[in-house]
Amino acid sequence: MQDILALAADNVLSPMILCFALGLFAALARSELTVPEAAAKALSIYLLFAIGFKGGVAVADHGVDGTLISALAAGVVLSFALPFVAFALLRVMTRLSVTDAAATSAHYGSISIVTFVTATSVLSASGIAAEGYMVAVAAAMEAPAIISALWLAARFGSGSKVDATLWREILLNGSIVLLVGSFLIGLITGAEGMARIESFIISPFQGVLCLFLLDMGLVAGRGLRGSRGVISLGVLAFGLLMPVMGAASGLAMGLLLGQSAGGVALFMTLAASASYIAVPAAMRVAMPEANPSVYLTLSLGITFPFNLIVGIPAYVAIAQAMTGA
Amino acid sequence: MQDILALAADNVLSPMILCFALGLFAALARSELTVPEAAAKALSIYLLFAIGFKGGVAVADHGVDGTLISALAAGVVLSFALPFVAFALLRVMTRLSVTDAAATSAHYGSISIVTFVTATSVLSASGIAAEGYMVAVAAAMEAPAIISALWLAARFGSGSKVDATLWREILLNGSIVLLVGSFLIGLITGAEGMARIESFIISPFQGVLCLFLLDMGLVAGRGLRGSRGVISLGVLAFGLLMPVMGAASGLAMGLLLGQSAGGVALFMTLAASASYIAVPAAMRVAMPEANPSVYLTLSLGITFPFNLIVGIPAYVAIAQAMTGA
Amino acid sequence: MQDILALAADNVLSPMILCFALGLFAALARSELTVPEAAAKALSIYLLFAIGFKGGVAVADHGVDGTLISALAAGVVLSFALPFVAFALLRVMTRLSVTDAAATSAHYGSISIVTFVTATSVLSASGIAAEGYMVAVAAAMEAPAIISALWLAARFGSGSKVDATLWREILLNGSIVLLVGSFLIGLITGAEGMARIESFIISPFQGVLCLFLLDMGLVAGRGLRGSRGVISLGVLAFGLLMPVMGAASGLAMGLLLGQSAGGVALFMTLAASASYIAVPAAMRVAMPEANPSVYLTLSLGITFPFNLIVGIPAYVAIAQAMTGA
Amino acid sequence: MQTHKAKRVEIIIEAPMEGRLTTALMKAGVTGFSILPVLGGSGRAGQWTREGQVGRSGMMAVICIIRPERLDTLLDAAFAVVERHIGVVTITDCEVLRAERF
Amino acid sequence: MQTHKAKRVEIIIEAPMEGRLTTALMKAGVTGFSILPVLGGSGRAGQWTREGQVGRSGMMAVICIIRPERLDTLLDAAFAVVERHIGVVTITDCEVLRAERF
Amino acid sequence: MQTHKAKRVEIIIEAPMEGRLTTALMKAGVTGFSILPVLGGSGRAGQWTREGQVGRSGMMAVICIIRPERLDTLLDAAFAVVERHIGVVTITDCEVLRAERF
Ligand SMILES: Nc1ncnc2c1ncn2[C@@H]1O[C@H](COP(=O)(O)O)[C@@H](O)[C@H]1O
Ligand SMILES: Nc1ncnc2c1ncn2[C@@H]1O[C@H](COP(=O)(O)O)[C@@H](O)[C@H]1O
Ligand SMILES: Nc1ncnc2c1ncn2[C@@H]1O[C@H](COP(=O)(O)O)[C@@H](O)[C@H]1O
Ligand code: NA
Ligand code: NA
Ligand code: NA
Repeated sequence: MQDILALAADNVLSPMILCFALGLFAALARSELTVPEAAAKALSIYLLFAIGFKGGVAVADHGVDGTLISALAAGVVLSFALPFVAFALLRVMTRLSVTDAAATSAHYGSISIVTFVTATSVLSASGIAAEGYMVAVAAAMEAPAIISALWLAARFGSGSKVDATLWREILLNGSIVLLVGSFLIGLITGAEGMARIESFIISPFQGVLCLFLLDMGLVAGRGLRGSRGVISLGVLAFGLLMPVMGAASGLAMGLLLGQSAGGVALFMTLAASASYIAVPAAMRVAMPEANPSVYLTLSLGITFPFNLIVGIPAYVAIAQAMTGA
Repeated sequence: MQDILALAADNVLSPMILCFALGLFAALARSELTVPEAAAKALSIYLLFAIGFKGGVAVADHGVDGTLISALAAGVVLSFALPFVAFALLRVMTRLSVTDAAATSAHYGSISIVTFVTATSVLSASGIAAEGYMVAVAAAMEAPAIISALWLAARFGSGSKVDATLWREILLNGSIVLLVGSFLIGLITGAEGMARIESFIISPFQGVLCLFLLDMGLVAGRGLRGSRGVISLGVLAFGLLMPVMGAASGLAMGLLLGQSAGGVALFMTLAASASYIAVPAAMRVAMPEANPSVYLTLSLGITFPFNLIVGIPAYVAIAQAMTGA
Repeated sequence: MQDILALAADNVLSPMILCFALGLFAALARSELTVPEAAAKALSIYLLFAIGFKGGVAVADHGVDGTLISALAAGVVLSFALPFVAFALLRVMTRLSVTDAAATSAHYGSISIVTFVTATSVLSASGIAAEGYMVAVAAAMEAPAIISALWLAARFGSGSKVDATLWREILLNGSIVLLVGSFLIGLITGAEGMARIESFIISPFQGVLCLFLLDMGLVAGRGLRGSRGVISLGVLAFGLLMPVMGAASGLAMGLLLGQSAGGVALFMTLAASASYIAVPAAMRVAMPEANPSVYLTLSLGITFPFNLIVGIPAYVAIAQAMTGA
Repeated sequence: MQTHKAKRVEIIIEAPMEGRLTTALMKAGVTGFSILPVLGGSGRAGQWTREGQVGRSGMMAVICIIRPERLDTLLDAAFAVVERHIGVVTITDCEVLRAERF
Repeated sequence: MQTHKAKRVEIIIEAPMEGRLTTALMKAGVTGFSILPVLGGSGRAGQWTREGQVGRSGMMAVICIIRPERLDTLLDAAFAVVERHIGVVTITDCEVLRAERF
Repeated sequence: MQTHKAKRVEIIIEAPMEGRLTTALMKAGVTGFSILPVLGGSGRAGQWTREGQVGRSGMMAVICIIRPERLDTLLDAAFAVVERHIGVVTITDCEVLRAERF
């Protein structure tokens, strides 16, 4: 426990988390500080490319061990299952409509890649290795939750239309394509490829993450400011409880698969995190009646900071304790 | 004197200054070369973050010596006082209206952070250390000049309205928040934080500054091309004389505070430089009748290049001579 | 021959080419992955600046040998001459109108700087040196082809108006100014300047090129998707034959000038490549009746990938064989 | 100068719906339109700016200049898409040069 | 398709004044508007482009679709803000779908 | 509030022609206009988006508010530029505040 607290304290005082806090503060204080949209998108392309490529190179180095396929399957199962947990909790804990609850549940089954990236950076700062293929698991967990949510919405009342176009948009969304693509490029080019672009994707990584989290803080803060009235106590409690439930499921899965401490921590992080890019866009198309303020405030304004500040260090410490590393 | 000239020659032939010159040339020759707005803003966020963070780490390393508070106070006093000097000179040397003169004077009391960044890069290239807290002084000097200018405008005739919103906008403008925020992050995370993001904020710094100054050259050049007719001989003379007056006050302050050669040089640079981001935006709101061509051409088209090419090397040399370093 | 294939295989499996392929795939699969316009432009500014600066420093280091002037002249001659070859081929091989054929021919006389940059990166990965002044040759080859094309259009029927403004736009287009400007800055500041910004322009270079080629793949793929019906078999064949003709002329010129293996390879690359930025913009103004789909699809959708994947490794191997290096 | 009567339709719609709207327009034979970015706004669902958007989706403005007699086809196609979605559709009378282009 | 008469007000204003304008509009009960970027322009104060702007402030276009009877409230609120500032206010007649939204 | 009749001219034109159009407008004495970005569109030459453009040139929208009596001068100047080029010119009746500015 003491270790967990020490690690957490360490994490909270890292430049990354402080940058996030600075962004939050600036937005809440209504400073006009902004990171241009194009710059933020460029930073996220860099982070996705770097993390995917590194994962691919790691798999090329160490070889694919037997857990790759089972980990992918486990991720898909989690992504399908978690929306049901989330939906049930939301119906019990809050007064959200079926539509809002279903739309929100899709977010929690899916994942936040920035949370994942931050976790990998905490792991690497602590010198803890993790399975390189976890980026592929991350990609695999983006979409299945949407199916569960649509089923929930249809089952409990509110209609929703999903056409082939939407499926293509979801499955080929930018971050999945970039993550999987750069993973494959890393896998193919291996150590040699890494040697050529190492000084681009390794050394500046943590610094880029700082600026990106600064922007995330700004966006989360602006979202929070605009959402007064939307967030009841029950909703807030859900936003803190659900990642814990997700992390517990991720822990179980990771241990079941016999992963390393790092892999288990990343599984917990993925399950605990909530989408705020791919799923919201899909929900605007498929369930336009659901209120975006609800699910965006929850996933970005509550769960994201929670995972960043409290969650990740705890998940890492727990994963270490449970795997005996 | 010879040393000053040698240093100046060295500075003028640095990649940074030549990039600025390239931008000026391209703009004056009406090339369509442009740095996209979002990219330029991203570069400036990088520079502000890096310079603030470095300053904070330096203070964390060396401890806060007694001059921090007095330096902040000195900066605020300078920022308040310089507009009066500028206003008087403008009324004597030029035919600008009271409004235009007052608005312009605010720019010269405030500071240009890019000029400051360039000075720190010249210092570090020459191996001269400076007080890390000077970035905090820079932030403190941004706003007070606006108060003096508004008082001058009110006192000598032209009305102006300043509401609470404007004060918040000025005090929480993007560059102040980012500079002070990253300074604090550097202060808190210290050498450990630096170790994590060093290869992002130290190594590429001078290269990024090159591209940023290229863009500044383009913007300054386009401004100059659009301002024919605005700039009389008197106005031009003011744009060259005022930074010298500022530098002299900065020199006095720095020596009075007993700062190092680097600190004195930075104080001179701050006092000599003129704002072209925060203050113009404030003036458009508070004194819309003032002609932006006048103050932008002066601060960006005349004083900025003057400081970059002639000023900074001179200030560094003089500071070294006067502190006996 | 075996060597050529080995090198080609090596090149095809480099992170750069795979990134290009990823972009192509994403666009053809209609993924919404995009690199923001401002980010792509910023990357290209970085690449142009870095390549120009490096060229200038190389010339400053090794001194200007006698071939500089003759190489520039040779480049200009090639740029003037190749449109005639292209025009003749197009009239024979395709049913394009005079206007379309003339407009297209201008693209093939001019050059693609990204193809050039990729070739320099392949050379440096293989440890093959090249004349630093080749960036100046690249700049010199951008414009002359336009004159030939306008003459062809006028001679064979379709009118076109070229005013002084257009000439200024062509000769001072962003990439020429940046390339020549940074070349001069490198030449002036030499090794000392390089030392200051090396970690910005050398280490991350290949990684930046990866992301830039990802975007090029996206743009090329989107262009190809939009151009169904435009590209007949004859047009396609031209897009593959013309770079070979260009490379052959480049080879002859390079050998005639007695250049190093690297220099010859770059000459081949320049002659083989086709413009897709400066010339299309000029053609929209001067020959608005020409169909942009034709020349853009050819230069960007066919010739660019061909050079990237097949051409460059072949040109390098041939240049090595022919210079006996 | 010779001008011709036309209608200017401006549809402000969420970015994720843009592709669906333009596809529907093309299907209805409306092949002329331009898309402009929207940086922010306010409506019944509250105020927003692109800077405060996750994924910076936001909204787009689609502008169609169309012959008066084709207006109804366009509105039907557009309405089918925006029906369940937020968004604003306005129609203005205008004149155009070079009517043969529409 | 059923349409309803409305007014389209377009206000081109300096970026630093945008927040003040939208606040004034909201205060006057005008809760529907969209903001579009302006890249450059020309007026009595000369020509400008965003690329040649320091801090790239420039101007913005605020578009409000409003019921005709509410036009005067809007114009009064807007005028109070733009009065001393540069900027252009234009009003066009238009039709809207789904009038219940305005 | 006192308003005055005016014309709103909207010219959608290729980016490389923008400078020529504004120069022609200035020469014809039209000194007031604003330029807005266009992200994509569709016309007789097919569909395009800025993201799929090489060099990301694309198109621009130039908006001029002008007194009715000066409309023909403007249209003549604009037409001379767009004549051989793709692009759309629309004219709408509007009202303006502060007519002395036009
Ligand atoms: N009356 C209006 N005038 C202009 N734009 C509007 C108006 N109403 C809504 N919008 C735009 O449409 C978006 C969604 O509106 P709403 O569905 O009312 O929340 C707003 O954020 C605005 O960008
Ligand atoms: N007649 C006009 N039509 C369209 N936009 C205009 C007009 N006049 C001014 N503007 C815009 O408003 C800005 C300021 O105008 P001004 O106050 O006349 O300098 C210009 O730079 C244009 O962007
Ligand atoms: N009817 C229209 N309404 C709005 N924009 C149009 C229209 N027709 C053409 N455009 C714009 O003008 C561009 C060129 O049109 P075109 O010359 O017909 O290919 C298109 O890509 C659109 O951006
Ligand atoms: Na999850
Ligand atoms: Na100053
Ligand atoms: Na060529």
